[in-house]
Amino acid sequence: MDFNLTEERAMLQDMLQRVLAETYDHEARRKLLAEGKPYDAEVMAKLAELGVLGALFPEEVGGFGGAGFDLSVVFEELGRAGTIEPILGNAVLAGGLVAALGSEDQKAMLNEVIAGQAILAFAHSEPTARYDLNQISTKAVAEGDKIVLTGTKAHVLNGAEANMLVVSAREAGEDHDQDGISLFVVPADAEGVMITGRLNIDGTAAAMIQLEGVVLDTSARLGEPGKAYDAIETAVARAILAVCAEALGAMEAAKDLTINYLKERKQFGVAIGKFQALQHRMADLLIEVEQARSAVVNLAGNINAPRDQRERYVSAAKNLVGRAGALVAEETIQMHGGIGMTDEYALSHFARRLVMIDHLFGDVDHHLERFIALNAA
Amino acid sequence: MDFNLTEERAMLQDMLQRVLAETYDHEARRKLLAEGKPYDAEVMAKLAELGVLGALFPEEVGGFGGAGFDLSVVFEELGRAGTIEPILGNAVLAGGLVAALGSEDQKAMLNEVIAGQAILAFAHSEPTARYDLNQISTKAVAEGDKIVLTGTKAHVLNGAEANMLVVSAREAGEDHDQDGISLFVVPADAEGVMITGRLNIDGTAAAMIQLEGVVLDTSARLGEPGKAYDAIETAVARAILAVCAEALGAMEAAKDLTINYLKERKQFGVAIGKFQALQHRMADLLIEVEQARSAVVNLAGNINAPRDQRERYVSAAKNLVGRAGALVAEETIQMHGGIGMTDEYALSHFARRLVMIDHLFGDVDHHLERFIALNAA
Amino acid sequence: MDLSFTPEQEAFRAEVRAFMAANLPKRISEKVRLGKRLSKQDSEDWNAILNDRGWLAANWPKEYGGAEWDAVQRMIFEEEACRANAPRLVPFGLTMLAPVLFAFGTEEQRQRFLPKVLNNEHWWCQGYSEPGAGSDLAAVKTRAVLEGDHYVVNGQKTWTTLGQHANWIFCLVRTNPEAKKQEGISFLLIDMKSPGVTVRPIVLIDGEAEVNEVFFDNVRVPVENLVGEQDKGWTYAKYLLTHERTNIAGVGFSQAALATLKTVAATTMAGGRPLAENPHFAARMAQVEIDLMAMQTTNLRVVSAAAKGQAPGAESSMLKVKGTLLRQELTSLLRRAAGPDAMPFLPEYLEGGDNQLPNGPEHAPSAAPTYFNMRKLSIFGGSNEIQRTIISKSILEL
Amino acid sequence: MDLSFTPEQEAFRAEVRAFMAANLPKRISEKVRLGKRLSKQDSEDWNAILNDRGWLAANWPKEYGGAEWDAVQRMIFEEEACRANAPRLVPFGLTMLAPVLFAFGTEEQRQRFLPKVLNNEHWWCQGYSEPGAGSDLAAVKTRAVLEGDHYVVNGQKTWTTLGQHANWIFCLVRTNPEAKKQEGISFLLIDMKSPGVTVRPIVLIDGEAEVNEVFFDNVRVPVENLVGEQDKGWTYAKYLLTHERTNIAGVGFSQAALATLKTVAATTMAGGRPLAENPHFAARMAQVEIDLMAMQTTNLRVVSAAAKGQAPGAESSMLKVKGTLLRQELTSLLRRAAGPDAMPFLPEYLEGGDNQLPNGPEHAPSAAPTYFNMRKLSIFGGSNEIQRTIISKSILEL
Repeated sequence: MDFNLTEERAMLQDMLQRVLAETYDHEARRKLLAEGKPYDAEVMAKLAELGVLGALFPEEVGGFGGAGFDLSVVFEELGRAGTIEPILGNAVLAGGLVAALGSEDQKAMLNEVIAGQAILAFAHSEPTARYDLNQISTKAVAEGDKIVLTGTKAHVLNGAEANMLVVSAREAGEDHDQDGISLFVVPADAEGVMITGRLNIDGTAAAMIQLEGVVLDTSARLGEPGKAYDAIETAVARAILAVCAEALGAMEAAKDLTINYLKERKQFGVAIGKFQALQHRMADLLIEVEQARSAVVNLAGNINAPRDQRERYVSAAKNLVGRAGALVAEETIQMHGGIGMTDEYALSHFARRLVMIDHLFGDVDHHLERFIALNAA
Repeated sequence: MDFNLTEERAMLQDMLQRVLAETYDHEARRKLLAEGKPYDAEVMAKLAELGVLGALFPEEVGGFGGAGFDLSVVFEELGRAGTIEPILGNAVLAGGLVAALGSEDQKAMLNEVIAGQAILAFAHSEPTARYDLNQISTKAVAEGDKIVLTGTKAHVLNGAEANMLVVSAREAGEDHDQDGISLFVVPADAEGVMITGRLNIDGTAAAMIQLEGVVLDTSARLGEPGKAYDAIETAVARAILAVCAEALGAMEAAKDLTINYLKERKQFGVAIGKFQALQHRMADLLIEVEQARSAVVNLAGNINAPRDQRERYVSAAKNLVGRAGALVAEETIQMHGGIGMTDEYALSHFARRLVMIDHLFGDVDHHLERFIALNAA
Repeated sequence: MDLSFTPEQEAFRAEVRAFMAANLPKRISEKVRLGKRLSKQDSEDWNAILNDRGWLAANWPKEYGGAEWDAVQRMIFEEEACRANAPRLVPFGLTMLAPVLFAFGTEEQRQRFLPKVLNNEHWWCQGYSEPGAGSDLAAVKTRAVLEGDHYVVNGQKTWTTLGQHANWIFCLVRTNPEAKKQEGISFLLIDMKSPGVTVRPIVLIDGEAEVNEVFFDNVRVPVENLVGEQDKGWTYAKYLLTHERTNIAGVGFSQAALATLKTVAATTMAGGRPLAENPHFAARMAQVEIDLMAMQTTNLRVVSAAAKGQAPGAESSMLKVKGTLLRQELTSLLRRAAGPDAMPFLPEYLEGGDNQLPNGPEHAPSAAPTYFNMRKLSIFGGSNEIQRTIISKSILEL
Repeated sequence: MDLSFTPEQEAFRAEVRAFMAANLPKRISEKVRLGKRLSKQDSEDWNAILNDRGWLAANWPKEYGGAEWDAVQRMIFEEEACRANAPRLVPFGLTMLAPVLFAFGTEEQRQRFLPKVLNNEHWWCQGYSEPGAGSDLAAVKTRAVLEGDHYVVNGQKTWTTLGQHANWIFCLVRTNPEAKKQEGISFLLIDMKSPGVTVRPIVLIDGEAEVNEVFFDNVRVPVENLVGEQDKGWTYAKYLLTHERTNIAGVGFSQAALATLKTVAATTMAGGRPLAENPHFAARMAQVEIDLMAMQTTNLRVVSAAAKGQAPGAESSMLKVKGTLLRQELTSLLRRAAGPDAMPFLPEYLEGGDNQLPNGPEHAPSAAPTYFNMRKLSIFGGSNEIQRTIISKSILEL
């Protein structure tokens, strides 16, 4: 048992934390978003240069990491800085699926991803699927030696910024079947692909993607026909680890802002941190942040465990982090008062992201119910 | 709309509050219980004399009340004083059923109940029924012109102290059917009735009652054969109003003890009520006590409403009062520290009663689920 | 003890309900129902409709054009207005300035200002808070110096809600810097078109500029715009904070939000069944409903005591704390009900300019912004921490 | 970062588990499993069994008969002991007095007292709290006056856990009434058979006399029973409060309680199905389990840092607060699972004297008493309020 990071990961974390603290600018992000821009290409290049993308992939596809604790270290720091650059959908979801299922030819595209020169997107969830991974109505129909995709995908992370899409579609079975789902690699500019991008309230970007008779070669398929579900669940497990770690970083940032505020802000002549009611609520908040850290550690350490064990930790972490995230968002705003609600103060960004992470990949209730079902199984 | 009590009820409440504060003694109750005695006959006589029992019955059976706000006024004061005398099972449940369903002959027994000279008990719940009113396995079988009862009843309030039992038994149908349940009036000393009494942790008394071939005349039946369920549900609704009001009184008492303690107790040189963390928690507690009062008012005002409306308020009140009661019990003990946990300090009695009321007639979860079902119906 | 309304009150409720059905423009109620943002014009239109009926100023005496309703009537009106998805009335002129003018203003001031509140000529905003003061409202730094028949005002106000629409502001200003904090404050009415007044919008966490900073740079204010006596303004400000707060619990808002939530939960599919049938979500909804049923009565008990002249003390603080927690919980549940569809930020849709819904159900785009916006409920108007202190102090007397 | 135990640690766990299976008397483990009360004999029997194996004093050096385990070994032992329903070891001699004697006592004192802790000859209790002092432990009023080679002790201690079984008590006494509160306190070992010592049991909310008042009336204590220096006792007391608290989170207890709860919920019928399938109850159980999974790692993180010599500061306060809340929530759920069967108060059953169960399932009679008894977790040992203050002060540095 060892709760210290390896030397390499500790160095990566320290370096990321330091460089992002020095160079990543909340006000710059705010201006960017006000102009409707989904991310900063220079920041993205910098992140790639720092090894953020490489750390998410194993050596065999050109990275230098890819393990659970690589994801948790990287995303905790991204969360602490509050970046909005396309990493999650690009490298963890789409990139992770290409790394897991891709042919050698397909895997080659990851070099550009790792270099920050190409962006992938994972077009999976459908408009009414909510948090169900198996509700896929998009059809993949064989026509001669071609495959034709038809359907609609919602909330595709950085879908409008991607060069290449990893698209799930059904080759067999009914709407909620796990069997019969396949993945395809589709260029974003392929004929029949219509992408409508927009910003999310937390500053991340997503798109609705309509596929209207998109014609593909069979070589566009990622892995075996109809057998993609397990890989999708695994990729989403890794994405949940990533957003839980990101939330942890955001909690740490929100906590630090609040600690400073409580020390510096004076009311009725004294620092408000002297008020015992706030002190005790701050203590409860700190406890929950430590619990969130433990939940992230647990999930990172079990991300390669057998499916049932892994998924128990997935749902436990997402539930606990969802609760802790809402508590931290709400309490840190409350302790700040009005200033905490202003867009120009960085806390509002962390609060929005913390709350919106609960809407990614299943919220507190979804994962509570899932945890109960996994326990009963 | 009027939130003032009628003059009569206000006088009854003031008088009860004053007399009980002056005469009812926590230490005396503690000694009584330490000797294993279930109640104090003198206190019971006094309560009858004060009109506590009469207030629970309508004029037509010799009382002078019986409405929802009569019950709430009386039980709030009993709760505030912390009495353990046999009123609930005796007058509200068994007595209420006799008043509702009894023949003139049967109703005559209520005179003695109102005078405090006889005690009734309602033998209904069975060992594994938990909070389900319809799970009745006790059989009532006709044999010639007699009826024979066989079965076991659990948690019969003051079952060992009663002169007369109102016993539910099934004349038709299956275990969970509402139809087929009848009520019978059975002398406690009838042949085949075996009563095992004991104290509850909150100082109230209950009994297990085994009925082994108890032979009755058909005149022992209360109301029509097999049609008692609605009356039972109504009586339990009134009992829930009574315990909610009792809990409200206990919350008020626990609150008052705690307010005094916070003002008088000094730690680190200052009254602990000066500590803001305790102040704010006390404020939250006071809010919930007001909410509990409103829930009791709502239920008292709807106790004669049509069944679906009434039961919605029943479950809403029991759920809210259950939550508020646990909060008050736990928080007032915590604010007191060790002294709050001692048996000799009255708070422990109120805390035990508050928590145990959640175990009577359905707990917080039971009534939450029931409220959802009633809403959906 | 009687929970039913009198026949007169029931008739009044029916009258209000019928009025809403006949007169509230669908264009406006749909915006409210969907949590969209109201324009200045929307508010003014609704004000005019109510004023035509004599119902705009619920709490004013009839001689000034008010409805002169009692507390229960006002509560019934609030409930029905919320149920009909009527816009919340902007309170600054109607229920904040006016009571101060009735209690402390001159008849000349009443005649000069109150009709213009009713006819939309004046849109008032509130100049209480200052940067760095937070809940310590008496920490007023904005200075007003009497020079002849004018006060010259310098300083800054903040958190000025809807100040971007306003043409008048009532302000706390410091007229005597030597006096103790609560003394030396005056209550001044300032025309925002005066030279030296600047308004800067503050974008909030929900992406909307609902509040503002207001700067005063040598603004000249005629002495006749002073309310009451110079240096006694804190008394008038406190009067506002402790009176005229009949709807502090927001029960009507919560009831309307609960009704919306139930509809949404019944029509949103989650895991193959309506969200309303998910036991965890159903439990959260039921818990709020149970609390709200009690809250309605808690509110009525306080309103009814206030109507009998018993001054609400800690009770109104209790209503504020619990009422805001319930409202916030409801916005949280609405946000969660929207699922992934709560994520997109669609300002054009929220502004009502573009009714084309990009994706997801119609209620979803406002769910997250409303949730974030409503964090203010526990901060503004005396934070819940301040309220808890008031409650405990009143009981503990320490 | 590696969540797995070393092979040596896994082997140790297996060894402990096998030992428990072979040596823990069923008579005792059944009492623990059912939440019944343990007799003095039960504790002494189990002490003797552990001492035979050399495992009674986990944290003592081997030369004094201890096991000299590291923090992880101790945690593993705790977990396995809880899982096997072994009794909690009474801590006063083993983990409270002994560390003070190792750090501040004389070798003569160690040789005189420690063997008798191991062989059950001495049952120690703790004389810290005094009436009216509460969490302010330094408010010591019990006086000790040196007269020749004896201290003469007068005063009163309270909340003395299991003092009714004890024959020795370690006490904080005031030896210098002129000094500041934290100074002038001494740490004295007192033979409870001395003339002038009286023990009065205090019945608690669960009906059990688990704690006591201890009165000292001119009790003569030889000077050789002073630990360390006179007037420096507060240092030694604080040492105890900040060290040797490896099991403050009570993770093992919570895990065992969760296992019991799951069994109970699976076998209790409620509304026609097992309680475990009631979604509301299942949600409460799952929430505790999820929190406990994280708590286990939070605990290990602190233990592991402590094992590396990093002194736990605010972390152990965090473990105390969250750990006690989880344990209390588990007792609350067990109580609720028992339904109406939680009501009967059956002291004879709880004392183990009468194994005839009047009615209801075997776990039910202890459910409510345990729930009430465990309220102490957030009060004793530094109340959760004190812990929250420690946590926030360490972060806010105010």
